Amino acid sequence: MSSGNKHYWKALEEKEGGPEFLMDAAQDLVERGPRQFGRRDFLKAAGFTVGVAFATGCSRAPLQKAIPLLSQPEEIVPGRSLFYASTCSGCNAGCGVLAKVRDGRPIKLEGNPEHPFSQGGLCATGQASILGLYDSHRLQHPLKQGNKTDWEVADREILTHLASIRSQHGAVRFLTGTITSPSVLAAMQEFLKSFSDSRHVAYDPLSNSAILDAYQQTHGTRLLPHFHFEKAEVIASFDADFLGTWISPVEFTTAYRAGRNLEEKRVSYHVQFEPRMSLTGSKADRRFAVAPCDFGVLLTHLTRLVAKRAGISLDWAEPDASSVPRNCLDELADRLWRARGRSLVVCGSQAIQEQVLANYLNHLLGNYGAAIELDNPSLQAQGNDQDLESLIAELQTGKVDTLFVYGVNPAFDLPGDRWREALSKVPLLVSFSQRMDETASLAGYVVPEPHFLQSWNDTEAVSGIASISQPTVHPFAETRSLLETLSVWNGKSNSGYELLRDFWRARVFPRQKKEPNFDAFWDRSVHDGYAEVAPAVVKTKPFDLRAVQPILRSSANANSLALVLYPTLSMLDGRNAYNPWLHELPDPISKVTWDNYASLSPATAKKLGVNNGDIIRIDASAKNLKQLELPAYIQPGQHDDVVAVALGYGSRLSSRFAKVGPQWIDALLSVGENGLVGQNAASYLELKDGALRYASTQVALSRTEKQRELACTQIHNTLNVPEKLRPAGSGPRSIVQETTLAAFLKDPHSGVEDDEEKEDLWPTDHPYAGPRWGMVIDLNACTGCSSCVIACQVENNIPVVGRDEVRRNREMHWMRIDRYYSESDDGQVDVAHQPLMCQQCENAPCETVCPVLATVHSEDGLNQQVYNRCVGTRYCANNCPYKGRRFNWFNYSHDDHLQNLVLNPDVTVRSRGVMEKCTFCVQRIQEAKIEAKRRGENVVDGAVQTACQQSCPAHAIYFGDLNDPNSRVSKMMQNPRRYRVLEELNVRPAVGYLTVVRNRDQESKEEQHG
Amino acid sequence: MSKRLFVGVFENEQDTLAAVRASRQRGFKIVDVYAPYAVHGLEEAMGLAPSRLPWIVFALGLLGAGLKVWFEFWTTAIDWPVNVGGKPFNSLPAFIPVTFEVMVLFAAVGAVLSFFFVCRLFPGKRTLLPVIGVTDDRFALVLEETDSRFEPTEVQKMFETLHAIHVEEQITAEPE
Amino acid sequence: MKETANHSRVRKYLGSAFLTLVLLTALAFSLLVLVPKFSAYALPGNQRGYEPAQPIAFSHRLHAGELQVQCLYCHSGAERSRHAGIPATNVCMNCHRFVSASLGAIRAEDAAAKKEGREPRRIVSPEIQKIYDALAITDQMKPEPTKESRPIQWVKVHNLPDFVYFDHRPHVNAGVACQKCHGQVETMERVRQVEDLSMGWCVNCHRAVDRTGLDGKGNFTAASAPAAHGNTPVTHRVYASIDCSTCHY
Amino acid sequence: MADAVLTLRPPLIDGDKSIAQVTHDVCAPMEARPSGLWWLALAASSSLLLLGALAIGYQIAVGVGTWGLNRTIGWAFDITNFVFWIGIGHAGTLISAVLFLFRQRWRTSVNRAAEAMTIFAVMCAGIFPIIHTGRPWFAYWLFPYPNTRGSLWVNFRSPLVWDCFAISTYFTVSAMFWFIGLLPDLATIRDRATAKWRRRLAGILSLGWNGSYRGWQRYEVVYLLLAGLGTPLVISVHTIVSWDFATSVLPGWHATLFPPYFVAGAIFSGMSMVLTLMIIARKLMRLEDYITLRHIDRMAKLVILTSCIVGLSYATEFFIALYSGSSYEQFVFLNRAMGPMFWAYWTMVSCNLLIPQLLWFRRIRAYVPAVFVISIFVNIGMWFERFVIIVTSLSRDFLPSNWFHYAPTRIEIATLMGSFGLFFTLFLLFCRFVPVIAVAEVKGVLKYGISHEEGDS
Repeated sequence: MSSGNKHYWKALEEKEGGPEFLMDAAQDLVERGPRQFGRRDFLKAAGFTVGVAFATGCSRAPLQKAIPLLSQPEEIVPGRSLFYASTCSGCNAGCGVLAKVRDGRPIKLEGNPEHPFSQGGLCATGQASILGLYDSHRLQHPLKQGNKTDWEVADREILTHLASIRSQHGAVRFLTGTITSPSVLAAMQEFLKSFSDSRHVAYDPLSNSAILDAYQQTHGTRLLPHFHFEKAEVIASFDADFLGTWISPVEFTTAYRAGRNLEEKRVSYHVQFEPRMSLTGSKADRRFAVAPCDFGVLLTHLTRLVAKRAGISLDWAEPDASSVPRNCLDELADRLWRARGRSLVVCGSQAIQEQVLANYLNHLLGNYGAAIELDNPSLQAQGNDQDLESLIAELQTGKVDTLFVYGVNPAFDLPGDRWREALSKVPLLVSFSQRMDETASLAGYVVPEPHFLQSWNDTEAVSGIASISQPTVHPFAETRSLLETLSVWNGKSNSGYELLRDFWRARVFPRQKKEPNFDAFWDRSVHDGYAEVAPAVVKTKPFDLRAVQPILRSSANANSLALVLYPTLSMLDGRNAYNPWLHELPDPISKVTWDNYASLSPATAKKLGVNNGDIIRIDASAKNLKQLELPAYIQPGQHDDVVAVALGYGSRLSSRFAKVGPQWIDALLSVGENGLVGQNAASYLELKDGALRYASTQVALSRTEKQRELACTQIHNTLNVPEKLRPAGSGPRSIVQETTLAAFLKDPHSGVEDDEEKEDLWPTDHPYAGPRWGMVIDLNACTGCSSCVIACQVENNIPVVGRDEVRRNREMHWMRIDRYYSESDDGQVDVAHQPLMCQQCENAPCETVCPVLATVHSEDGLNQQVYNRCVGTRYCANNCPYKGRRFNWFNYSHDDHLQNLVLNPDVTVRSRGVMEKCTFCVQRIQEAKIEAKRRGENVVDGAVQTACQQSCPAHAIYFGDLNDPNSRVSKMMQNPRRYRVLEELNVRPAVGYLTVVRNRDQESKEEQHG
Repeated sequence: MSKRLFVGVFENEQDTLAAVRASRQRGFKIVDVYAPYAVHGLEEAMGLAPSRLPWIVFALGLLGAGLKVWFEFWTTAIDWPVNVGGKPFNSLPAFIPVTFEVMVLFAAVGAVLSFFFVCRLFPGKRTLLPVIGVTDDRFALVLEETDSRFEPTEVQKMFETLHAIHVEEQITAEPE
Repeated sequence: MKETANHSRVRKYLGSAFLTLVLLTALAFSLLVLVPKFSAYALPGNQRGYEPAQPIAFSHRLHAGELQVQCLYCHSGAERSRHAGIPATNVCMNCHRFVSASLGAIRAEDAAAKKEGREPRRIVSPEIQKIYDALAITDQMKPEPTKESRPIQWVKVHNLPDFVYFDHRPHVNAGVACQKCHGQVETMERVRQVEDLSMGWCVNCHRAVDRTGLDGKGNFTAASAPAAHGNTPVTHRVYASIDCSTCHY
Repeated sequence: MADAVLTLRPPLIDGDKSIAQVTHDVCAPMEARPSGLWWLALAASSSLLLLGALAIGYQIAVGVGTWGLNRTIGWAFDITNFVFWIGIGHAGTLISAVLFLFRQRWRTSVNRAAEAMTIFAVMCAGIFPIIHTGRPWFAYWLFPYPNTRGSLWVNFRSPLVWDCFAISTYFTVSAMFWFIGLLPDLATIRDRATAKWRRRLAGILSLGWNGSYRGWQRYEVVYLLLAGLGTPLVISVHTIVSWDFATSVLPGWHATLFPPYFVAGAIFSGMSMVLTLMIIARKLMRLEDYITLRHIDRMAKLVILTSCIVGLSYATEFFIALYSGSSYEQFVFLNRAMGPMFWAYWTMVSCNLLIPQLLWFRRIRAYVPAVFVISIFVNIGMWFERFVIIVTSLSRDFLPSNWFHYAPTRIEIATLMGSFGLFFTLFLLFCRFVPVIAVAEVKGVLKYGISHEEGDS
């Protein structure tokens, strides 16, 4: 995927035969998907028996058509993939992507390695957003009162309505999520200007409004700073899940990993305070479970300690004791102070006072201008919850005449009933939603947007980095981008392409000096996908100490638990509820799929007497909210006074998944009693003192007699075998090998079990003389973010099997991430993430037992799996020590023809009854080999990137030729931290792992595991 | 050409054995003895040569084993050598089980077929019984008139003294 | 008694001779009929000899044979892509913008026109007319608003199973002649599948290449022999792997 | 029992039968109309068979997913049943071949039925390797045959290929052995048959056997040869079956002990199945004089013997695990005994090791109902032995993240029942249309036991 392959369309409009393109593609796919599928059904396959052989011997195969384009664009060669730079719209982070387009249809998104902050990484949501393009439930045309209409009608009627409002000076409100597109913002401003009473209200369902408000108080400007985790040597995070879902996870993961580079011996120290076990907490060097109500006091304590070291005396009264031991806080304060100017305090709280304290800490530590930048702030979250408060007031009084809703779903992601009733008061509600979500179903008009890969758009996620989204395929249906719609309503309708170009000529081009002429600038920007321009000037006042107020009392109240509502990295605020891949993606910590649940600490669960899967009733009758009944999940490392429930579930978009997966006599539905996947907990959100609160509700728990087995991909949680079954004198299994930084610095080899090559019984017949592919995975870098899992799923056409099949332990992911807990004597729960796929063993046990030679070794060291030869004895899987193989228990459905367009034509869609597994993306290896042959060169290091490696934001995966001593992977194989899983079996895996190194002083005690 | 046969029918194996021994002393030509089960000692009494079946079977067994071990070696090491689990192309030890099975198969099938062949047993063959009941509870000793020394009355007497329950004389026109 | 025996023997002899004769002729005849019949039979999936009718009676004999148009002129994908590709209609127009009928037909029209003393009409052969229809243009190469353009639906001749990945690039670039797999297309009026495209056919050719090189003359350099992977990287050699993952993934 | 040589020993066949009587007694049930009981049994077993057929049909049409398997546990009921039935089969060959070589004349009363049992059991066993594959319609790929793929052969290193050859050879040889033994009796039937169709049929099948002694002489030789070939064969077959597991890397499977352990287990289960069937048969068909208490007694003794061998193997497994020093190995066995599937393990131990010990008591051996019940227990226990070996080892192997549990589905259970249906249906038909006792051989031993030192040693 060299950048030489990247092309751009001057304009989609110039490209002839676009539609034929898609037709062609569709044809090809319709043939590929279903025809394979057909061949797989039993009757036809039975035709292979000898008897029928002669009957069919002389008959011809079904007629196949080959339909060329009428007129073929220069750069298009059927069968070759092109990469178009664009910008991801999976969330507001605005990461750069390359859309892989094959025969006219995008089939995969990959991170753009040249993008300034995402740097080639792409998260699970981003990877999976390609499926949204081929979502057959996406709206195909405008709706009026829920009925099909066309754009002329919709525009005419809306415009006449707006005209009347203008004349009556009615109130128009534009309710959106954070909009990072300058062109859209400009168009919207222009549109709103034409009304006497109009306002743009932006909110984020996963709100960070408190941070901006805090900066309003401390620095006089409402902004979201740009955090640089790579510059921080000490990171103190107060419930900020910055590796998982907070603001810009990919960017932060990349930076965080850069800050913990063992090869360069620079390793940041990361302390996490949080009520539940988050992805970020799982990577922390020191982690404290803190009840949400204690954060204020905790911050106050820390502030006092740091201030003391700064020689500042604060005349604050003595606050309550914090739940975190004093000496730990002292130690942290010391570390922070020692690393002042090179440290970072982040806070995910929605209490403005707490955010102010965090700012004060950073101020005391002199982190501004270092790890925190204010002058090119982040624009990734601009929501303002105060506006939201005033808006709902207006709505309830019926003051608003017209409400436009874009990019958010208030009827779902805000306290539902209240908002639904408020929205129903609006005379004209217009939604731009792509799908029939809760709000769209209330709207008078739905004027759907196309998928972001189908329209021109731009993004300025971080001030100074303007990036472009270019369409990679025609809209399949009558959809129209917001930019175009607004231009129509502003009375000068134009194509999105022209609009964007004009805007950039006028507003972006002037902000840079490099390119003298606009066309060159435009071409380069479209080619690269982004342009670095001068950031908009922001004026910040010096830190305002008056804003800082201590929080002395923790709002704890006995005999009730705090309900913590959190986003999962698959569902986020519910925007991904349409996406089966993300529903089936195991949660990185709990490994649960297809559900949200009430997670409890082991102690609390014990007290309630509930086990995993027992349904518990969450009761907040104090706030007269309706009860919530969810299955319990026991989560080590969670605070005892906390019950945590994921947001984003129970969306009506998930009703379609009732019958996903194979249907047979014992199959269960993938949805709950409500006909949806999970339940919506948003009604427990609180809009209080100007901020959406996620953890302020106190609830009572009671257990019901009901049960719901959770579809969990991993039921055993530690490397320790159960106590009573543990053989005398055996420790934890050395699957994940780890050590402490102290030990590592003494001896880089520490923690690695001895791994000399074992003797072979026979001289080997197999010299791997050409390239020999191998992989190294840095467990210390891996955060378990699971983007590799989805990347692998997209690349390799891995089917979705549905909740029931996952419950039966039959998920198909070739790449899984094993998660193991271990508890140190001070009660600290450690987590290790271990990505595991087929290990491509040199002495592969699976190969010896296959009777039909369906899995054998290639001369470049791959453990090949030949689907069409496999008869499905499953002997290989039984004999695989890593259980890296997956079996097609059924025909997994591929009957959604639109969705089939996402299938990768380079990978066979496997039939029922055959074994499948990871082969290091052999299709990419072959492509690279063939291309190299064509150019008469060798395959250079890095020319082959596996899908998992490509997407990894932490760059934890190295892949390449082990026979080339200079390749990165063979260098990594020499790394003293390298070990192999189950070395003692002498199956000789081609995958190496690098030990986990925790930034701690005390020597690692292996016995602590468990 | 026709033959003159004397059939002595007995009730139990002891009498049959005695009769056989007597007839051989007297030098009568014993055509065959018919019995409902394999009477022990008859072999010696009739002085039959031991069967040569074992040798045939042995040869076939060797053949089967040889063919199979060659086939396995040829397919896995010569015709299409494949790297299976890092094992050498010629994994001789792994070839032994199948070789053994095929050896047994060849030997066993060979034994049965050659048995049918030498005994001229085949479906639909017309059964020739000297007397009714030799497949139930009768034993029949069949003598053939060879030369003038052969004295029918003497045969008759001998049979009676050895308590044959019934003696009969048969002329057959079966071709030699 | 005796002569009846003789008689019967004679009759038997005759009868048997007659019978033998009958049987022999019958056998010969049936062989004559059956052998070609059975050899015509193929295992399922074997489409050797498939020769479908095409929407346009395009003659490879004329274009590739007489007119010597190179294969890659139309099937340019073969060098650059997995698929050789069916040329886009505008490729046909490179010539047929000017050539609208056979030379003979045009000459005849000219002669007729001269005789009648009028401007020769433009002659468009019905087959070439189909190209213009596909592009919705007139024989004067002007767009024809009344018609709508629609691509030509050729019938695919060489179909591989879905689980096999064949890539033209390495073959064409290694110098494998198109004819090696597609037969003497330049002599075919209508394209026919001449090889059975079975796995054995592929594998055995790959084996041959590894043994004796592409031209089969055994002049295989040591460097390209599979034995010597080490000093020459896989990607360099004319080396046809018979790994499963060469075609199956 | 060396002393037995001198003592006057009881006859092998009770009731001092005449040769003609033997013929009559054995053929009577075939010539009489079948009893209502027989019809009842047939109805029951064939309906089981139908159920199984439906289950298998559904599974083949929909997918192996209709079984309770998962990505951790790839084999469960399917291979358990396979090994179980193969094991059952072994007693037949043992009785007819091994005991023949050891000159155990008492075998003559039971070998016919035992051999039939072998053949039917192998049929039942043969079903499972085929239907357990994901694509049964391609199961024939396991045999090496020239093909258009280049030719692509099979992997002769895979125990599954060994299985193919072992099972098919075993079936062929047992079938031939059975037919050879049947040959003289078919002739007998032919010659005493009154019904025309029976005479015709028996006539074709008996290949014109006429009891000529020249025939008998070669017959004896062939029988001996087949016995001689069958004995190593029967051992090789279950050895190979055990290699399915022993050649793997999985703790709990990867054990050199397996071949003897499995062979003993096979004989154990087979013997008890023979007991089960014989006890039913002698009652149903009034053959008490032929299948005497002494026969039951001897088979019971064999059951104790094999039970002890199997018990020893259980112990050895634990010792080896302990001795190996591999914590994975040790864990697997602790997990068997005390893990989530402990119940299966202890069912196995009590059925295979504890309960059979009762047979040490002569009184119990002499009390037919007790022997019958014990034999049933052993059958259950031996099924569980295979289940324990296969499922518990798979369910918790190297990586704890893969650990999972297993529960069978209705389809699997129906399939198991179906295989029993097939077995008993075939056996009932056999009782009806074929002499259950080797007439010719019994006639041969009628006189034995009166005062001969031949007989069992």
